[in-house]
Amino acid sequence: MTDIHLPTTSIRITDEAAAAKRARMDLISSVVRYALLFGVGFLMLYPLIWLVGASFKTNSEIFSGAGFLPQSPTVEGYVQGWQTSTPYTFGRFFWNSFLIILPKVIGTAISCTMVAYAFARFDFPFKKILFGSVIAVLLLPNVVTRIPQYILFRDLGWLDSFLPLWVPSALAGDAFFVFMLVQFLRSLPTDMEEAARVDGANSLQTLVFIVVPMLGPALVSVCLFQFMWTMNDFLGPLIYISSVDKYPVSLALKLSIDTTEAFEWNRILAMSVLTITPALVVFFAAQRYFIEGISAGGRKG
Amino acid sequence: MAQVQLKNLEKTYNNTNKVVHGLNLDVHDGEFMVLVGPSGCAKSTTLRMIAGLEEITAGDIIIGGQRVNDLSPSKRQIAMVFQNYALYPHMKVRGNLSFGLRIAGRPKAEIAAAVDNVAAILEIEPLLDRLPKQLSGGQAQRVALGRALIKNPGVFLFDEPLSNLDAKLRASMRVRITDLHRQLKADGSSPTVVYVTHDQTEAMTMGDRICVMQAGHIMQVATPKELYNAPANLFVAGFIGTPEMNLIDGAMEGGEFVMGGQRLALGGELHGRLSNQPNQAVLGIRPQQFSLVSEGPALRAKLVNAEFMGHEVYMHTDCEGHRLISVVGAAEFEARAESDVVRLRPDPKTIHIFDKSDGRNVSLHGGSSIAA
Amino acid sequence: MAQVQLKNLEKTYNNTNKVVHGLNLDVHDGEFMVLVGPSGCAKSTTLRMIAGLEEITAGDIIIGGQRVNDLSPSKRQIAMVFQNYALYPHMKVRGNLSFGLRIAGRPKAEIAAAVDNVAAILEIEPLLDRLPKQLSGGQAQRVALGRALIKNPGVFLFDEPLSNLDAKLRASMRVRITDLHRQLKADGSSPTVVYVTHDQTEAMTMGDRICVMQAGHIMQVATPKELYNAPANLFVAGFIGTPEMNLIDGAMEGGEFVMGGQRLALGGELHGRLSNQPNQAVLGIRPQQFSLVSEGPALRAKLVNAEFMGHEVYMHTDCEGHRLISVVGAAEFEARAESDVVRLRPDPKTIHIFDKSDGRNVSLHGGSSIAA
Amino acid sequence: AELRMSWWGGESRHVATQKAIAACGAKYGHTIKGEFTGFDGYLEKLTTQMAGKTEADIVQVNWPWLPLFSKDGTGFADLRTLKGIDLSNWTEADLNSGSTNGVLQGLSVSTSGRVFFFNTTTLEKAGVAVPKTWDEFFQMTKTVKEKLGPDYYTLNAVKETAHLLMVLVITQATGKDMVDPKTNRVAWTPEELATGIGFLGKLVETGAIRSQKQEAADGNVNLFEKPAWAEGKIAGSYEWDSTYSKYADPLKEGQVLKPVPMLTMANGVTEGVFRKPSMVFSISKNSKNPEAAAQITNCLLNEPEGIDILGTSRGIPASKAAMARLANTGEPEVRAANDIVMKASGPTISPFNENPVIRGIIIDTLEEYAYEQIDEMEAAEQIIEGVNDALKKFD
Amino acid sequence: MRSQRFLGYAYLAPYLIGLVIFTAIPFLSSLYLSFTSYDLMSSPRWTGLSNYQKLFTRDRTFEKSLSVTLIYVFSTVPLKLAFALFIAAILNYKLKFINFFRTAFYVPSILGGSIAIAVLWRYLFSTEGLVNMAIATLGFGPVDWFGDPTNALFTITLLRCWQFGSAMVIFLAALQSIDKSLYEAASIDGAGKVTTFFFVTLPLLTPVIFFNLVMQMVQAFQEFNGPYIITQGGPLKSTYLLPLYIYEEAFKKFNMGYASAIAWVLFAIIMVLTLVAFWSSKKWVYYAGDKRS
Ligand SMILES: Nc1ncnc2c1ncn2[C@@H]1O[C@H](COP(=O)(O)OP(=O)(O)OP(=O)(O)O)[C@@H](O)[C@H]1O
Ligand SMILES: Nc1ncnc2c1ncn2[C@@H]1O[C@H](COP(=O)(O)OP(=O)(O)OP(=O)(O)O)[C@@H](O)[C@H]1O
Ligand SMILES: [Mg+2]
Ligand SMILES: [Mg+2]
Repeated sequence: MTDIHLPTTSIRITDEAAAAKRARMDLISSVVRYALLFGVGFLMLYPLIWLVGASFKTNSEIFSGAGFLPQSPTVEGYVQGWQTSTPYTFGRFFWNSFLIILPKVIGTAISCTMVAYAFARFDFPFKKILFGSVIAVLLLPNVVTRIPQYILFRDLGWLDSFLPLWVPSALAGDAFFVFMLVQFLRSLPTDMEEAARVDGANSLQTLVFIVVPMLGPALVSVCLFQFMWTMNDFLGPLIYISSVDKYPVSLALKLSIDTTEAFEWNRILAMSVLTITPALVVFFAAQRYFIEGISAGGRKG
Repeated sequence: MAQVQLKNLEKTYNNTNKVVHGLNLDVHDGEFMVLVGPSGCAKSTTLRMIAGLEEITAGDIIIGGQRVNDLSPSKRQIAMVFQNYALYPHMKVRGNLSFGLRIAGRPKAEIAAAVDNVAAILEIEPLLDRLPKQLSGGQAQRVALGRALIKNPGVFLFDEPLSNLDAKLRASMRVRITDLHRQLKADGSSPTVVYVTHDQTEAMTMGDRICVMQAGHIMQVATPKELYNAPANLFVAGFIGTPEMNLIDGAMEGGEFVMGGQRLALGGELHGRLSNQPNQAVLGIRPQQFSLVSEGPALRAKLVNAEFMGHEVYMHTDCEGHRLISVVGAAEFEARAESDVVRLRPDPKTIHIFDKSDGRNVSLHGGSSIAA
Repeated sequence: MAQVQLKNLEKTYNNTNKVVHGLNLDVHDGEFMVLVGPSGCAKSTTLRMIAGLEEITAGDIIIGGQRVNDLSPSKRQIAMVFQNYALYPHMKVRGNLSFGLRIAGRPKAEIAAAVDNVAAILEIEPLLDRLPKQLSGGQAQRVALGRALIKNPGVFLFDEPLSNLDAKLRASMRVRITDLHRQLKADGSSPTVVYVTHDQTEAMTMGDRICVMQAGHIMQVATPKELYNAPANLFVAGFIGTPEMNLIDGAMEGGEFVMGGQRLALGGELHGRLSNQPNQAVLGIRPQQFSLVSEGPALRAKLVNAEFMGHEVYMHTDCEGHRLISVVGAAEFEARAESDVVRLRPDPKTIHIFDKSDGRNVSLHGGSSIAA
Repeated sequence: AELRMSWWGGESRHVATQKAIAACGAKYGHTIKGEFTGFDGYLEKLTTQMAGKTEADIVQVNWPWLPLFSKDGTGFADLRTLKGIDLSNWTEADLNSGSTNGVLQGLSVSTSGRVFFFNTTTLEKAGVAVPKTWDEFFQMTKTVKEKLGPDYYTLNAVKETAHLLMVLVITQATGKDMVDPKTNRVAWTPEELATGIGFLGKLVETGAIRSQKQEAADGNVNLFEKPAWAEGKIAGSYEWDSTYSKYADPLKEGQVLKPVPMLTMANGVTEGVFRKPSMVFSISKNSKNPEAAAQITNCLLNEPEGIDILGTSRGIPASKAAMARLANTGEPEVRAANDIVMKASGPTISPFNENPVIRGIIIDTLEEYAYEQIDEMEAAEQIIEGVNDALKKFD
Repeated sequence: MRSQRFLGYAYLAPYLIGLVIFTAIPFLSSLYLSFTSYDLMSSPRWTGLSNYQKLFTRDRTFEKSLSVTLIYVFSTVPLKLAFALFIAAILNYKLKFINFFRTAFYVPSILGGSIAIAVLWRYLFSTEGLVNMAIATLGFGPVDWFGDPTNALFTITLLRCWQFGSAMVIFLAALQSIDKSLYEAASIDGAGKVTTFFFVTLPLLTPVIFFNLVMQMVQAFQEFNGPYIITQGGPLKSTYLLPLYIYEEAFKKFNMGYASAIAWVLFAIIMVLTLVAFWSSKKWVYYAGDKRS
């Protein structure tokens, strides 16, 4: 693809028709490209725009159409939504989400790295079967494992705590990440690790000082994915957490939605906006690493 | 004391793929030993077994008198320089150099001193605060060298450390490494070096001795001069020397070597040297050992191509369907008869005759050298 | 008719970074032109402009008489061989070779014939059904060559096609390519070649003419012999020749060259050649032009290192703090006095004197050759 | 004692209930922890908890769920055996609907029923009176369509509402609930059922309601979210009495929504009101302290502390004490609607009417009918067969 | 060396513990439950194969649901992948604001199951919604996106295609790792953009296409939120995907045993398809291996 240049990269315009034609083609193609980008981008972004707009609408206006500009903007939704119907403000729920996400993300990163390291760098009996199990776990609809799992956590006495949310992840329960990291590791050369071993590092030191830094980009994407998924996860906290003071935002967001009663949409939309914001910010900030991160992992499929 | 001994060393990959077939090799203390051979001949595998990066299937490795088969790499008193340097990409040069010492928990001051010392030797002080990706190939090479050096190991292992450099840099790093080895020896630390390469120029210029390998077997272990002048077999003969030795299939008939329609009378001197007179033989002549003559016993060949190399010319000629290469001085080449057919007379003193059946060099009586 | 002409060719990256500064070069029809120069001197950029892969900032490129500035690569009658071969990794060798023809919608029979023909020329018939990853470096190289060849283009463009091969393969591919060029020429198709390399051995042995570049400028365009014997300036002198020409800073005083404590009397013959007598001068002597002498005017130097290269030895010596390299025959080297100090006498006929201020070779009167 | 209580709800219910349990807790020296969420997911959570025997001591249960959690009266604590609950506050009917297999499993918190709301502003605009009978209703529909335009509708019925409308007209015609309590089988004959289904067809034909398909095409939007509703282009609906404000609030300025007495059928047997406990409070059989839970439940439902604070956050209470105490508080229109429900006649409604399996069968069949995959008679037979099948499990 | 065997297990330990405790038990108990009748409130009763018998012989809903699911998967996955690839190809150019666009295009995936989506989606696709308005300007009649059983599934498919972010990001990353000189070689060979895309780019992407294919297929087979939020499986069960069916059997009808049986059948189907994908991949996925070129 030789035409990755913007028309601004200088072509000395000669009087030749060919050059002019080429310039015109370049212009057309980048116009088309931008038009496409903006068009599709608008489709992608419209819901977000609408959501933000609607969060400033009054309740009755929300359902009057799909336009996004509020007629009489109000921040009532935010003010009331923040208060919530509980003794706690929404800030508390953000804090809870944070409390769930942080250990979970850290646990995921650590355990999945270890496990991926084991699969990618060591040989041991039953390796293939065990790796197969990583994928198999992805395939069973979790609706049917929910009750047995719940009973398990009940017997462990972990109900109404964050443990059921933390521990399985901290034990590399998220097969997707293991899978991703294994692929990534397989594409990394082993030389640095061998150099480290010659340098006197044991396998753990090699993992910590050499492999982890090189895994960096992939780990960033693991953390990002886990962050976003945990932020959005509704059913997990719903089932395991009973105390309102431990609710994360995903739960709090639906706290007052009773389909048999009237409820205030603009508050919910306002809080939805707040809930999405961290993920948006984080994604935008980490976008570069994110794409790099999957790059090596995705390459080998 | 860090000699390295390999005893009946074997390696089988995946229980089926035997790639090292019982190597026996003694590398003396302080010696610079080069392992050379074509790609895939198991040089790296051997080196990595010495390093402890690859399991030993059978046999023993003894370093400094101690059997190390079951020791981890870090306990073997070795340091290794990798082909692609294997610098830790996330650490600065300083961090790369000091990693081993930090792992070992040495005091800070000692580490700093060691880094400075090594950096000074390799002239990489200005680079200490750069990341590997900010280094050129040659610089990265020196850092990799420094990382080995700083451990002050008994044995240095190199796996094609120069193959990623361009020709000019390769030449200068070559000299640098041998200089360094000499200097360390002079300082009394007598480090043993096992150096893997597939480039025979490196092998010839760097090694105290060279071990030529093929397909997991050792073909010959000797000094560069011996290898060059007295290759033990066809393989070594063909492998060592630039351009390659000319190897011509033919037959011995009486005192003459017969190839196609031409006959080459071999001097009586050569006859004396032959340990046996094989029927099917291969004649080996180095390109440098031809002279352009206008008469007398010589091979007639057609000039196909001439490569101008400054003071010399590589003449590619066709002799009875064999490609013969000869190296002649530029002046000599210019002065040759205009004709496309040249007469090449080999120097009978340095001709080799190989038994075609087993490749042995039969012109070395009893293995003694035919040193020039 | 496919001569290639560059007229005031310029290239500026991102509107700021000017890397090609008005090149003028005529490559004749059927000529093998090598562009050589250190890394980053814009060889690739120039080649890619010829290929149409890079836009031209200013100037013109004319191929076969037609201005091609605005033609797409496929319309320029060119074929290109890339450094990393750029074989389509998912296509078999056959597919790689025939891709261009298939795209063009040629009849099947024609394609098959063309593939067979090219495969025969390059001896890659057995590889036709392999994937690129199943090829060795040399084989991949030949396939890449085949892909260019099959187009039967007017101009072949090569961008360091051999730099990923090991020394032995590089040498044999080198010969193969020049052979091929000669053969095509003999067949009457007279393909023009523009060949980029940073390896001067390649440049010297392959090129009909060589264009030496530095930092986007042309330093000299000449035949290999001219370049070797009559480098126009310091840059070319240092760049061409293995080992490098020894370049020694000093001053001209009367008829003598003064460096440190030593003086070297230059024969009257040289004096005659000098176009001017610069005060600050650089003396250029090729390593091959020293002889080991025991008396008479010579440079005294301390032997530091000797690299054994078969028939020759590279002596690295230290002369007044300058590193001097000389190449002497192995026999000559063996026979030298045991002492560490050697006396090196340069051949006055081939000495070069460069004006230190502008680097010009002042020992070529009027640019005429001092051919050996 | 330490107790837990779980419920679903919206804003006001959460606030009120938290206060109420605090007050009742203080009264009896218990601490009660509220566990509450929105409606979405509450069933999953409760189910999981029930399966894990970890449900809260006091549980708010949707009435139709009772047979699911307590098929044979053993799912929850038997409330009759617990001291501290004044059962005299409930009518026998209420207690019956809270029982399975004769065991009292849940206390009706409020009674709720479907009632007609009409947008009187729209009707006035069309110059028609609020209808009292179905005949008047069809007449009115015709007038509205003529006067105001074809995009005006006079009723809204999708899914559940359509189902309940059908139940309504069949009950009105036959006087029978769907399930015969004695046989535990469908009481209606196929013909009766077919007539009811046909009635829905007639509603569509006459343009009173939009067809199922049209509704689906718009994404099955809730009535109160429809701009047409807000603008008064849908003149009526058939909804739970307690949801009055949900439907009244979105109406555009100046429009009036009124609960209206049941429309009657010319030769109907009864008004056929669909009346049921909206939700019940149950006490966990796994509770460590069921007596304390009973005390609190009683406090919430029957004692002034609870009654005052909870108010009408769960609808007009079913408890007599609460009803008396709250007399005329609450929104007048909601009260009016509730009055209509309480006063109307009709047979006792079986919780099976809202059993998820049975409802699923009916709604699916009605959908097939609406999409003209089957006719009334086929639909009726399909429903009867399916429902009887489902009922068998509860024999 | 030899101790590596145990070392491997040491690093695997978290997974092994998790596997045994948190995964294997629920996994196997659901398998066990599939052979029982279990209403969640009383203990499961062993019924042998009867769940499976019913499933394969008498359950019309399962039949319908399975066929809907298969249609859904085989339409959504290719569409979504094609769309993701198309967008990734555009985003692969070095354009101004490209980072902004990359983020913007990922937004739908971040929004995930937000309730705003359901609301808005209904607006967009209702009879008089924006989509129909747009179509009308192109001169087409309004489409009944939700109400027509033949369209409703497609509407869900569109929703999913719209959330193409993660597949796109993976494609984008792969595109960026393609050696530019291959494009140059193709342009010298005379290939145009389209030809280059289909003959060079696409084959090189097969590993990630495969990765995405498997991941998306697994995801599509487990699709729940889309139909749950937007169509509730209707109309006429035209969007009643198996996970929805499993969910309703389990949590609405309290037939956990039966739900488990359906789930295991679904599991088997995905497993088989995944294996088929893996097996067939040998024929069409080109792996670069670790060698250059
Ligand atoms: N991990 C491995 N598993 C199986 N076979 C291997 C492995 N590593 C190397 N081999 C095989 O062992 C043989 C020797 O390989 P080795 O890398 O030692 O060769 P080498 O002499 O270093 O070659 P080169 O010059 O190309 O580096 C080769 O045939 C190779 O295919
Ligand atoms: N796409 C680009 N954008 C900006 N600068 C570039 C680009 N490509 C090359 N350059 C710069 O142009 C100069 C010439 O690069 P070029 O690749 O032509 O050198 P070269 O002679 O081929 O070097 P080498 O021997 O390393 O291949 C370098 O300074 C390089 O940094
Ligand atoms: Mg190797
Ligand atoms: Mg280049």
